[in-house]
Amino acid sequence: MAGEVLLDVRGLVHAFPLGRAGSVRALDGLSFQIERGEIYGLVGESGCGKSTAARCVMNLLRPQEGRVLFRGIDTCDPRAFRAGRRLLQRARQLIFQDSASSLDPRMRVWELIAEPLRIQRAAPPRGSFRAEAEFQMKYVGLDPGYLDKYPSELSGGQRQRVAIARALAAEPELLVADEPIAALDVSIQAQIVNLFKHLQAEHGFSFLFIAHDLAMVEFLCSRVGVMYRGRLVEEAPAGELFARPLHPYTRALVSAIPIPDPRRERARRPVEFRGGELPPGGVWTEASPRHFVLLEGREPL
Amino acid sequence: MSGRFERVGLRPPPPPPPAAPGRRRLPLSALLLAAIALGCLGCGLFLSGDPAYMDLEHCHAPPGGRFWFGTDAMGRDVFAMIWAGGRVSLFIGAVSAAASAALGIVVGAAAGCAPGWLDRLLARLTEIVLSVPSLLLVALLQAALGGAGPLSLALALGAAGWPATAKVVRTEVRQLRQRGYVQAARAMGGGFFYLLRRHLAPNFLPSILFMAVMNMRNAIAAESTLSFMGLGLPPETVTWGAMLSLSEKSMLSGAWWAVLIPGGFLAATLLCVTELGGRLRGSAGPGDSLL
Amino acid sequence: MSGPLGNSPRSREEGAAPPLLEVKHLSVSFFTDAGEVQAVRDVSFSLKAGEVLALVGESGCGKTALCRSIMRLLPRSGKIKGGSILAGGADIARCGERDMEKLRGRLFSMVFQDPMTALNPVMTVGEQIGEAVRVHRPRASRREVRARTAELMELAGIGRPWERMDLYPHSFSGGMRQRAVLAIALAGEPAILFADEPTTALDVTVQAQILDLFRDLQRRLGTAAVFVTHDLGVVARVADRVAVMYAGKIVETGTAEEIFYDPRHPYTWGLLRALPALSKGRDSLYAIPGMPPNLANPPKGDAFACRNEYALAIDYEEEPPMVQITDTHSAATWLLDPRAPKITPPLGGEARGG
Amino acid sequence: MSAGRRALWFGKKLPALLLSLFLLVTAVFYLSRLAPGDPLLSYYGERAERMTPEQRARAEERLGLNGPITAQYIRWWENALRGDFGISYQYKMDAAAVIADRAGNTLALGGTGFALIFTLAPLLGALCARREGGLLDRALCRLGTLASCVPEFWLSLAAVLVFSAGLGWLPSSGAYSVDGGGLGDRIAHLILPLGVIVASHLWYFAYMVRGRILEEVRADYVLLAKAKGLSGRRVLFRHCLRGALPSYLSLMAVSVPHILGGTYIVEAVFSYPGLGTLAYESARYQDYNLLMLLCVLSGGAVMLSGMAAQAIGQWLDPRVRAGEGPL
Repeated sequence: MAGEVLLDVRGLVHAFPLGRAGSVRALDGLSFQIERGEIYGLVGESGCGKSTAARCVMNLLRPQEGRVLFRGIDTCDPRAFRAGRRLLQRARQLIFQDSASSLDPRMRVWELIAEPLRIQRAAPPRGSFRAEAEFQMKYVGLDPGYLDKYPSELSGGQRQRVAIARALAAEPELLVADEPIAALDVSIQAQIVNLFKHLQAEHGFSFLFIAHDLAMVEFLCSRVGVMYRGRLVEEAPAGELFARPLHPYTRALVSAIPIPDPRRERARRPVEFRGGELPPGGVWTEASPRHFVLLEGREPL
Repeated sequence: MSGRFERVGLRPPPPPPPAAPGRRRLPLSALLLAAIALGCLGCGLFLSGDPAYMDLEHCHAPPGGRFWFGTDAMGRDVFAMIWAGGRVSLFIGAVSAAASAALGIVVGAAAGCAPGWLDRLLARLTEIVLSVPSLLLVALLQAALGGAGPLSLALALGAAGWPATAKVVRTEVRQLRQRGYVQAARAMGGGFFYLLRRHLAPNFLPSILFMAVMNMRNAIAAESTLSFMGLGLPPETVTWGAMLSLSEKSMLSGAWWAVLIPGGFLAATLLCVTELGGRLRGSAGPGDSLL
Repeated sequence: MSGPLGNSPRSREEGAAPPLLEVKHLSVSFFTDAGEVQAVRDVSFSLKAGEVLALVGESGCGKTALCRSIMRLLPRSGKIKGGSILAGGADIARCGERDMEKLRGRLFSMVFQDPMTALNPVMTVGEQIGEAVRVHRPRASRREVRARTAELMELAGIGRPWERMDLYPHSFSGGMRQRAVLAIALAGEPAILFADEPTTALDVTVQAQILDLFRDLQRRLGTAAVFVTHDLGVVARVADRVAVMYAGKIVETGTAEEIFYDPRHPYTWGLLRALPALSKGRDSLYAIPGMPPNLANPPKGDAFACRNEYALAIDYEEEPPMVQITDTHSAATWLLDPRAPKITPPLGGEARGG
Repeated sequence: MSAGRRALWFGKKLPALLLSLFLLVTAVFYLSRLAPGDPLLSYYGERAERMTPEQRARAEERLGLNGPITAQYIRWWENALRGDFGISYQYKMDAAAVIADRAGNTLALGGTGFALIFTLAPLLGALCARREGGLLDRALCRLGTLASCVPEFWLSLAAVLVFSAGLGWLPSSGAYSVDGGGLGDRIAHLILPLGVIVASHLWYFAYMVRGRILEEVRADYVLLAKAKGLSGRRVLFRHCLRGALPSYLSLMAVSVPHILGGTYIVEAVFSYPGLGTLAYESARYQDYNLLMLLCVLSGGAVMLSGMAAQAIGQWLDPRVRAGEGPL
């Protein structure tokens, strides 16, 4: 079901200077696409470049090489970006992991939610900013009684819902969620994941869902890309990837997830991955329909 | 009895607790400061003659009927001088606080948002200004600004005070820029001025107010020191510092009131300002000692 | 490492050895300006030699406060309000700080959640491990301490200890730092090891290594352990017995098999059903509605009632007593009361997930 | 940091230091020249007013004050690089010599004061942090605010009023009594001014150290340290105080001018012949050469101590990268 490509990331490369000791390559040729109405999962361990990728997609960081095309607009080219600025700033919204730092402590909930409309000077479709905020709050399951509260008066789960309501207020098409549930409790995580699933199924929102909790990614995402040291080593539909991981790193990652079942978990031995640098010049081959893996050329399938 | 055991299931979660009304009691220090400030500003109403009038027959008269606060070594009425002098001291404090706060915010915010090289240049600049003893720098600046006078002294004090504010603003701005909500606002299309107005300024305002108040305190203290040393203001200008510069003579002849009363007013004002500043900055970080 | 469950030597002479640690009706409160937060409310459990007890629950359920109160590592605002902690035959709940210092590191020690902040950034790793060694061997020479430090580092799986001993924590990876913390915890050969979410801050592959190392050390040294976590997968991997905590109380406790295959408390059902592994193919995860309660004024009756779809009227009046199901399995819910309606647990009994 | 890298680090920092010093010198030079007031007055006294224009021109030329300011500036640099800092107009002798014989007094007063504060502040701060909220802790906070609100000169006056004029225990002025007493006499003269300097600054720095330690005491590693079986006291001194030292050092380095300034005032009140009174006189009577040398010395001292603090701070706390300046 190759739908319309909403986001097309091509060959992102970016390195961060490390004082005297040269620099570390956070992104080393990252490429992937997200189709409209799809939840694309980007997984990998800390330091693999997931968050750097998210910031490049949201134009908070200009990559040294490579391009990010959103609905055909090359967001890394300043001229094209300025031309499509209104669309780009409305259609893409960001949700952070730490809900506490992603909400201005001095603004009330309704001001926070209405901020995108205020920035883009768009007339609030439901009359006033407050009414718009109230609508979005009911939409994400927040009690309107919290309309005039400050972020410090809310719980982690509630703050994250405010952040999601803020993102929705701009009527976006792509939601970039950088580890949105990592800081939440198990029961609250489930509530937020259900909300994402509902937004995608009922309202056709597309997601770039970045996480390291693989079990949740398997449930929520339609397609998953596995990142290692700044690039994709494998990408496939979620079920396929977790059932038949091909790349040794993916296999190690999947096998490391503890299964909540004492008998089967105790009988298992997690697969070790040798780690270290990826040999250069890997071949990005399609092992089975829509299941790509980075082969080191000579390795038979 | 079985009623207690039939299944009733979930109860809707309790509505959000109403926000506890914060007690906004005006602190004592604010009242005292307001009283002193009003006294100084309004002294024109209840003071008849020229506060600096020297009534030579009544030198070192103790506080009593005619002179509520007694007179100093030159027979001047301490009571009148306190209020007239206070006005000048407070004026200098306020103007210098405003000057150093303004300069401090501009340089601090610029250094905070600037690329590496400009940031280091500004850091070098603040380092130089900080490396000269402040009172010496003030004496120099004031001379360069054209002679003694409350305004030139205030501006000189302001010019010597801005590096401290700049340092605080720079660190605050650097931290705030990384905050999630600033990044989010940027991603939504917020420009620099939008970010400054809606997110940066309100969040670093408390520490700025604290720095401004501390600058005011330092300025008042510096003014009184300079006047005491005979620098800063022309001799005939009456300020709390000037009153204290004659205190050596008063002390030798036991006129404690000529020393204690101006000193007391000075210390009280500074204490109130410091206490208010402390309140503005808010309490220390969260958490509890683990020792 | 993962021999089949239950036949490890210790569990056979179950009854003989007296419990290493016995906590009876322990209550701990934090006196903050937001009022008295009753973090631990009348908790009782016991720990036998060589046994791993997992404390499972969401944040704010009191599992960390429980462990820290046993080692008396509470911050200034934390106080033990009531109950007793029997260890080595004595009640250490109210003994002096001087005596506690002697126990810490020798009777029990602790591994913490965030390896990034657990180590002192301005002291070398070797110095910090050496300090733990020197607490128990004050007269040891510098050379003996360094040798013991190297030995502990190797035990914790840190290769080339002599080279790495003089490095600072910031040049260690998360996993390596956690191994260093483990080395520190084992310096005094403690009988009990408290592990407060030791792998939560680590990546999943590193977590697997640390869990296996932990299990291996615990088996080789015979150290009993209290393992705090919110991840049921981790519980399945390391725990002999499990205690599920909610709002400052233990709501269900039993062997790992009993909890996973025959859970009796609605909250345990909720935790298990919320696991993504169980909702494969469904269009939404089961989510326990509502939010954990505010422990500054805990609700009347059973704290879980307002989030429990199986709640009975009595749940909103009285707290359910702890009901014994088998000699190792018990749960605090009115559903176990004969007068309560029979509720079939929403989960299948046999293996799940994976 | 190996010796080689440390040399490299100093090498990298030196040009920045020299640049700052150069900017300082230039600023002070132009500021003092721009200020109104007639330098001749301080050299010739009243006679300067009665001078005819040519006499003034000749006098200015003799003192090197002729020509545009920039020319004088370059001439100043030429002499300075040869070690000749010109003469002091007031004292009619080589500026460097004037400073040299008074430097001893200021070092004795300011130096010891700084040393006392430097050692007592961390101890006091640690003790207060140990019993957070205790009697000593509350006392320090109140005393600290009070002392910082009482200007030094007033404190000096009060000290003289009580200890010298009142009780007559201690001399109230000068660095030694006229009949030239021994060491005991010099110390007697030091006690009051030293007492004032320490009393007015110690609390502020102790309060700063206390605040920094209170941050360390909340760090997670304290829990691990206590879990090892260490006592609260050992954790505080071996871990928390050591953690607070780097920032304390940079605070002290930046405060050298603050304390130096304080010393100047106390010297003035106690008419203690140190660099303090010298600085004020030179500023007031446009004694340019003396003023320049004083500013260069004090500015240089502050920058050097800043660099030293940063080096020690980095040695103590390996995480601090070499690039980070004291700001």
